[in-house]
Amino acid sequence: MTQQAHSTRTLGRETVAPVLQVEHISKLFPGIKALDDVHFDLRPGEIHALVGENGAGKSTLIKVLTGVHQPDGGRILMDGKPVVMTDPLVARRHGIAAIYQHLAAYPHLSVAENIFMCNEQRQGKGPFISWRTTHRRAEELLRSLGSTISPGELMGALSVAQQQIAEIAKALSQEARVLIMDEPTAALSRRESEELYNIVRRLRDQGTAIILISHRLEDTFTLADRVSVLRDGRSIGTWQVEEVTADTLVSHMVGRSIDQYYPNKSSQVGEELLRVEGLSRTGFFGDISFSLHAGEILGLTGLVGAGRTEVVEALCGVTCPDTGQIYLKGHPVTIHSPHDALKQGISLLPEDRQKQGLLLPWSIQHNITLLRLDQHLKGGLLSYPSECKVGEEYVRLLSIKAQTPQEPVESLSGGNQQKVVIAKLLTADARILIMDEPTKGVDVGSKAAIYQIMVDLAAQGYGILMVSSEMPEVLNLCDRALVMRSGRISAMLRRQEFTPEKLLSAALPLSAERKGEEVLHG
Amino acid sequence: QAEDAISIGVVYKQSGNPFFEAGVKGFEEAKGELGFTFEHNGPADSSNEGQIQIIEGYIQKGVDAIAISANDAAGVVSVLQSAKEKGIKVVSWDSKVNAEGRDLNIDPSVAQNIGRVQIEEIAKQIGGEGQIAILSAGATMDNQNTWISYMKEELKKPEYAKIELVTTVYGDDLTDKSYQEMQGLINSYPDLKGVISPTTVGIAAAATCIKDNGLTGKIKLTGLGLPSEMADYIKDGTCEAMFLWNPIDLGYTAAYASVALVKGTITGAAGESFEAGRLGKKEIMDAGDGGTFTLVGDPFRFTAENIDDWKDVY
Amino acid sequence: MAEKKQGRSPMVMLLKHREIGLALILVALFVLVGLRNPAFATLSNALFILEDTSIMIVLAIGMLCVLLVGSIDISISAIMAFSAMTAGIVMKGSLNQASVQQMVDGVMQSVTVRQGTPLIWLILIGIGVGAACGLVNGVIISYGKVLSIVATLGMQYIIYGLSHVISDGQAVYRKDMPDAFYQFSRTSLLGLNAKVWIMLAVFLLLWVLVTYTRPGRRLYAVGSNPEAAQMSGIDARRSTLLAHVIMGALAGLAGLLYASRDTKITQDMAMGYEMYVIAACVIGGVSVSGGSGKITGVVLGALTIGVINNGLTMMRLTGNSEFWKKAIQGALILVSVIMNVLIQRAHTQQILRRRNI
Amino acid sequence: MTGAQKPTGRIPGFLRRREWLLAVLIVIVYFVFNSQLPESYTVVNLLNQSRVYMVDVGFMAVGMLMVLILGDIDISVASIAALASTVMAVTYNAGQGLPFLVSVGLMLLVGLVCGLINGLLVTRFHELFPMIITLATQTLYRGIAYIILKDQSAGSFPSWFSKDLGYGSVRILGVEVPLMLICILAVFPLYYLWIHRTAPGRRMFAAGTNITASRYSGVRTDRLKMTAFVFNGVMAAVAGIFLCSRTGSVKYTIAAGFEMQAIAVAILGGASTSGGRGSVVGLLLALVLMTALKNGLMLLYNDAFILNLSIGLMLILIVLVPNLWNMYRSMRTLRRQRLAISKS
Ligand SMILES: Nc1ncnc2c1ncn2[C@@H]1O[C@H](COP(=O)(O)OP(=O)(O)OP(=O)(O)O)[C@@H](O)[C@H]1O
Ligand SMILES: Nc1ncnc2c1ncn2[C@@H]1O[C@H](COP(=O)(O)OP(=O)(O)OP(=O)(O)O)[C@@H](O)[C@H]1O
Ligand SMILES: [Mg+2]
Ligand SMILES: [Mg+2]
Repeated sequence: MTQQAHSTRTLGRETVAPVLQVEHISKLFPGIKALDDVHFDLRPGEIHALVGENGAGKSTLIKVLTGVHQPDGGRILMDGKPVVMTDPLVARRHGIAAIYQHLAAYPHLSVAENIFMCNEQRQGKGPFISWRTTHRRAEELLRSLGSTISPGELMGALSVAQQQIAEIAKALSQEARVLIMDEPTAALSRRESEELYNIVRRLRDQGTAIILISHRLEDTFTLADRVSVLRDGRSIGTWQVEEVTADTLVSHMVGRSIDQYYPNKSSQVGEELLRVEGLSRTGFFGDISFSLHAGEILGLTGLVGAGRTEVVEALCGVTCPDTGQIYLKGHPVTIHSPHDALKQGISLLPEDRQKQGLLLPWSIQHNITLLRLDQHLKGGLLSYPSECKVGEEYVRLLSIKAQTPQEPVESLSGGNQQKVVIAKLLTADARILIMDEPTKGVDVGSKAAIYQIMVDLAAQGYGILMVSSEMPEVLNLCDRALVMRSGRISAMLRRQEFTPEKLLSAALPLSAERKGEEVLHG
Repeated sequence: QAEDAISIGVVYKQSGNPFFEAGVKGFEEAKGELGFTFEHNGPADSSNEGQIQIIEGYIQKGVDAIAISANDAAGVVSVLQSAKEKGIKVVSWDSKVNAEGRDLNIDPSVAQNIGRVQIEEIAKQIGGEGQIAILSAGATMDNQNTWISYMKEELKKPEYAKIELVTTVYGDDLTDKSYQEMQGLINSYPDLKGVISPTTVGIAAAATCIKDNGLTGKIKLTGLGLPSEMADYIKDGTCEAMFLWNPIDLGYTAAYASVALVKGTITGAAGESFEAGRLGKKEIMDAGDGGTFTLVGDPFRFTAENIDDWKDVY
Repeated sequence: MAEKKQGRSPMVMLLKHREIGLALILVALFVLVGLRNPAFATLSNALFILEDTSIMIVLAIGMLCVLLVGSIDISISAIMAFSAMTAGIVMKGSLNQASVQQMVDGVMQSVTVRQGTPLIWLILIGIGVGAACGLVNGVIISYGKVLSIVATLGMQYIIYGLSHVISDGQAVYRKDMPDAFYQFSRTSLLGLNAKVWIMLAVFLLLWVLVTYTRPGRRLYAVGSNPEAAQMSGIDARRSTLLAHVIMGALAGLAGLLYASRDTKITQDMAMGYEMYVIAACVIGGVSVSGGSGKITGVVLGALTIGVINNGLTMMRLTGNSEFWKKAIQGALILVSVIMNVLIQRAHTQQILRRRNI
Repeated sequence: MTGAQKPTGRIPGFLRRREWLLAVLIVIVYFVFNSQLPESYTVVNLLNQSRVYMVDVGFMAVGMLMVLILGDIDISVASIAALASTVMAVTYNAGQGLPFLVSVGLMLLVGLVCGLINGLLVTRFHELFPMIITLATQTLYRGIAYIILKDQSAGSFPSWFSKDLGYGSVRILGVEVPLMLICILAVFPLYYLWIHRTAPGRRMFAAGTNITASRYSGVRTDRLKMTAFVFNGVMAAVAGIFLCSRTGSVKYTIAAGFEMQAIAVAILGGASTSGGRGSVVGLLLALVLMTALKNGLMLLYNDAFILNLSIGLMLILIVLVPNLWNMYRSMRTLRRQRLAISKS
């Protein structure tokens, strides 16, 4: 650890003893050293950002801290005393709460029960659970996060983002001394993120120590007090946030500097590829009309649960819209299944990579080739060498961090899994690409690579519809942006009209608009 | 062929069924007298296919005779024919195999008699008038159906004019199903006077059900039952009397017949006869289905007086 | 969307709790058969059905626990036979395998005097043997990571084989049973049969367990998302084990009731019963992939099967052919589960429409 | 129940794959029984016995394998075989009805229709599990066979069918090989190519591994399921043909309980009820192993329950032992790595 990490800012916190210290921690997975002699410390009342490339070992470090994984070397100290986190309950007893990168929700149980799982609200000291208290406290927590989710709702009926909010509520409910958040905002839009930021700041001021992992650099810079960088499982250093700039941080993470984050999009918008008229599906969205052109990147943004995912899923035949018509190059088409959509030249990058995007036990290359098996036939039979070639090609192209293309995707880090899904999408050879949160959980370097790919594709005449909750992404990449608000399109903005305020006000529910304005400027 | 070199493969309907355990005792007894060797087996699930597997095993081992109580009279014919081609003698006992597949059938009793005695018994018990029902095993069982048709035949006689057979139900030789069927009879026919159950599983379940409903003596019961299972019900009057032939004698006769066939003293043709140890001489008769059979004896009537002598035997 | 609390119209209530829909199916079946045979729709017959189904309900409640953790047990009928047989051998006072005899002699001596074995001992032996079988299932499945269908299919063969070995193929009859055991399933209290009381006790116990206690709720958690359960420190293996032990113990109990009712214990007792129990659970709305299902639903599901079976018995008595029964039974099970799905879909549609989008 | 940390360490060397494990077991089983029963337990006799243990259950298992790969299960196969056989026997009507081959064609059609019904129900009602649907159709199909056939058995097939197909054999290299065995062996190479080497086969594995992701990737999962259930129904009918040729008659109870045997064999061969796994070669070897084991036990113990007990043990052990071995291996590897760290 660099010495400067311990030099401090003015608040005199240097005298405060760290709540949590990690010394010489190593973690092995068969065949890979995920953590290698990592150091880290956390003081009460600070927000400590943990950054690094995909596969750097951030999530693994968190899991070691919370007792999900056992370290293979080194030790963990709390309040200066060594502790052994034998399982997650021990960590919880030490006052550590965590939100994991991949949802750890129970889809068949109610939101309230999800929140208080393993922290059951009992009747007095008796052995029986009090459901009334559980629901009341869950409701309070959710409202404090600015969410309208009903605590009695089944978790599985919520969208990914809503589930993320419930997970946050769950972590908050433990009133922990150490709160760990692994990519809490990956699925959230600006507004929910802001609510979260406020709560996180409040907790910090109450003395909670917070570890924040995020691939959104803005999160780090708006929230964190200190930032630590991991690279290839090793600690690179810890800095006060004021001491670093985005560029230096990125070069620490990637080991090189990235000159251009958002590529210049120069392609000309061409003929109309896709037109949607009056599409609606009861209970999900209504009266959706828009068009997508060759060479265009069209943004689709809005708040969590606005129905964006539902719209793109209907376009791709995952679900069936009740009314409305889809036109491809002016011809009306009907799409009953994703297979139809692919045949018509529409391909989808789904929202939930683990459930919808990947066959986790399968190798990288088999995942990638699944979409176009017909390209790997020799005399009617599948040709293994041909699949290998494609696998290697994409692993290189997207710099997927894996030992071989034969490695199962379940052992990849979150961001690298996302890259595999993107690789699969690229094999589809479809003119219309629909990407739902394409850069969710992807590190800065790879993000830039993905943006570059998108821009290149647009230049080749592809039409791209990008669902995104990240404002900068929409602002910098899109030619036009559609904004959705509770199932309907509330605005269509051109690039020259883009401002964060306009996008947000179109997204916010009408009654909450004023409050949102305050959040933004407050 | 020397008797001690003769091997018999015994096949019965179901492994672990006490009736056939008793039948095997008959083979044991005959073995003590004749000195042959035998193996016995039945499928766990009383299936035809399971019996075929067992028979194939015996063929492979090269037994001299197969003595089978068949689950499906027609279903084992092919495999038994292939056994016969290899010179193996086939005797069916208790439940016959179709004529093409056997050399000789050992019938426990004449089917007509089995039907008749049960009607006579129930008529006596209910005083010659009233509703009766039959609780049978499977609707597909050959011997059950034959007996039932003879019962119906018998009921046509004028002395039974006041007896009404209301229905025949099937308990599939499962205790709980038989019990439910019996309960159904009680609920649906309030005036029911008597029940005949020509199956050991059915009669035991029926007795339990009648007693559980507190109808002992109100609904009379007879049929074919195992003494070991029915002893208590016979003593307490739930079932005044029931019938069964002796499975030990059945196995015993089958063993003697098999040995006689293997030694060539008989060929299984009608008109021949063979010595069956303590049971004396057995005549072989034409069965009317293209094959031949021999009889073991009439069904035995079990009552409270004699049940204690038998309840530990089978 | 949350401006108004969901209305409490009867229709919504009905759709919200699928058990109510199921209860309606049940009543409809009841009325339909009752029209054909008035003897069917009587209180005494209803009580008989309840009594007759209570064994299945006990088993279905156990199966609920197992299905909740995302496991399944198709060895329950074998467990029933095995535990009843063990108790039966104690009653008879004779174990037929000489070698095992010596091992168990000590135990036998303390509990056996033919007719004299106290009932409570028999019950404990039955439940204990069942729980032990469940434990073995659970260990193989949770610690050995063998898929539950495979493990319990294998165990089914093994346990039936064992009950053959210990009994040497001999059945246990009324004459070998102590009167207390015979009366075990026959005594009545307040007009209700002992089986019904036992079923109600099991129901109450397990209802409290799965709705109000932590080990019970963890069954849901583990089945709903095993990875998440592990991450929050729930020992999924222990929950799976618990579910299988409960199932085993209840199967042991049910085996005794079954044996006492039939007054007969055979080595292959109850063969094939497991499929009806699973069907009862599914009709009652339990998900075979784990995580969801209610105990009330399971009871209604089992009752539906009971009514179908009894109804068919009663139907035929008014003229239907015996041969149609099997087909009708299959069709009715199919119709019940499909009806349930359709009601569920209607419910979802209704909720969607209320969103006003 | 598979924890987040899946050990990737495997059984060393050639025992790693189920196929090799099965092959080794076959050899062991053969030599053990052969030493006990040198006269009756021979390769020639085993070939002959394969009629009894390998063919009808084998065809059912062939169909079942595809369903299992897709992550479904079909417990109505035995009932389909029964219904199809019933229709065949009744329409042929001992030579009084339709020409025999037409009846057999009808039989295959019945298998197809039953499979189609299963498939339709499974794909139309995603909320329901195939297990429960086929549990209901199991009762239904056999119930229909019962309605048609009642308590009768039907049979009297042409003699070439019950004699030559059922019990006939062909001399190959001086060894009598049952005709039936040749029929089923002929199926395997084609089936291997279909399942393991073609695109639809690959998609079946995909759908069994993660049905949602496969659908999003353009796999027509419903169509695959339909194919699997229909194929399974037809295979059940084919199994029925061979079974009828052996029994020479049909009762509605024919083939009862075969579904579990078929599932057990497929699992033994490496399939998993949770989908996405299965091997045609493994299936064939598992059939051979079953034949060798069952026949040996039948000759040696001649006891139905002991036979089942051994099959049950085998089923559990063949899955359990490699699992335990894997756990032990990955624990040992990690311990070694840890040791290396603490030394350095
Ligand atoms: N269960 C596992 N088995 C094997 N390897 C694993 C496992 N979990 C993680 N890894 C490997 O450990 C390394 C670190 O992964 P980790 O998930 O900690 O990365 P991360 O920093 O969180 O990345 P991301 O930003 O993409 O989430 C990766 O190379 C990954 O492939
Ligand atoms: N009015 C509503 N009331 C309750 N739930 C709703 C409502 N609208 C949408 N939802 C829930 O939110 C989901 C729709 O959100 P969807 O995932 O399509 O939106 P999204 O804009 O992509 O948001 P996300 O960022 O969560 O992906 C649905 O699954 C539904 O359960
Ligand atoms: Mg991560
Ligand atoms: Mg979305």
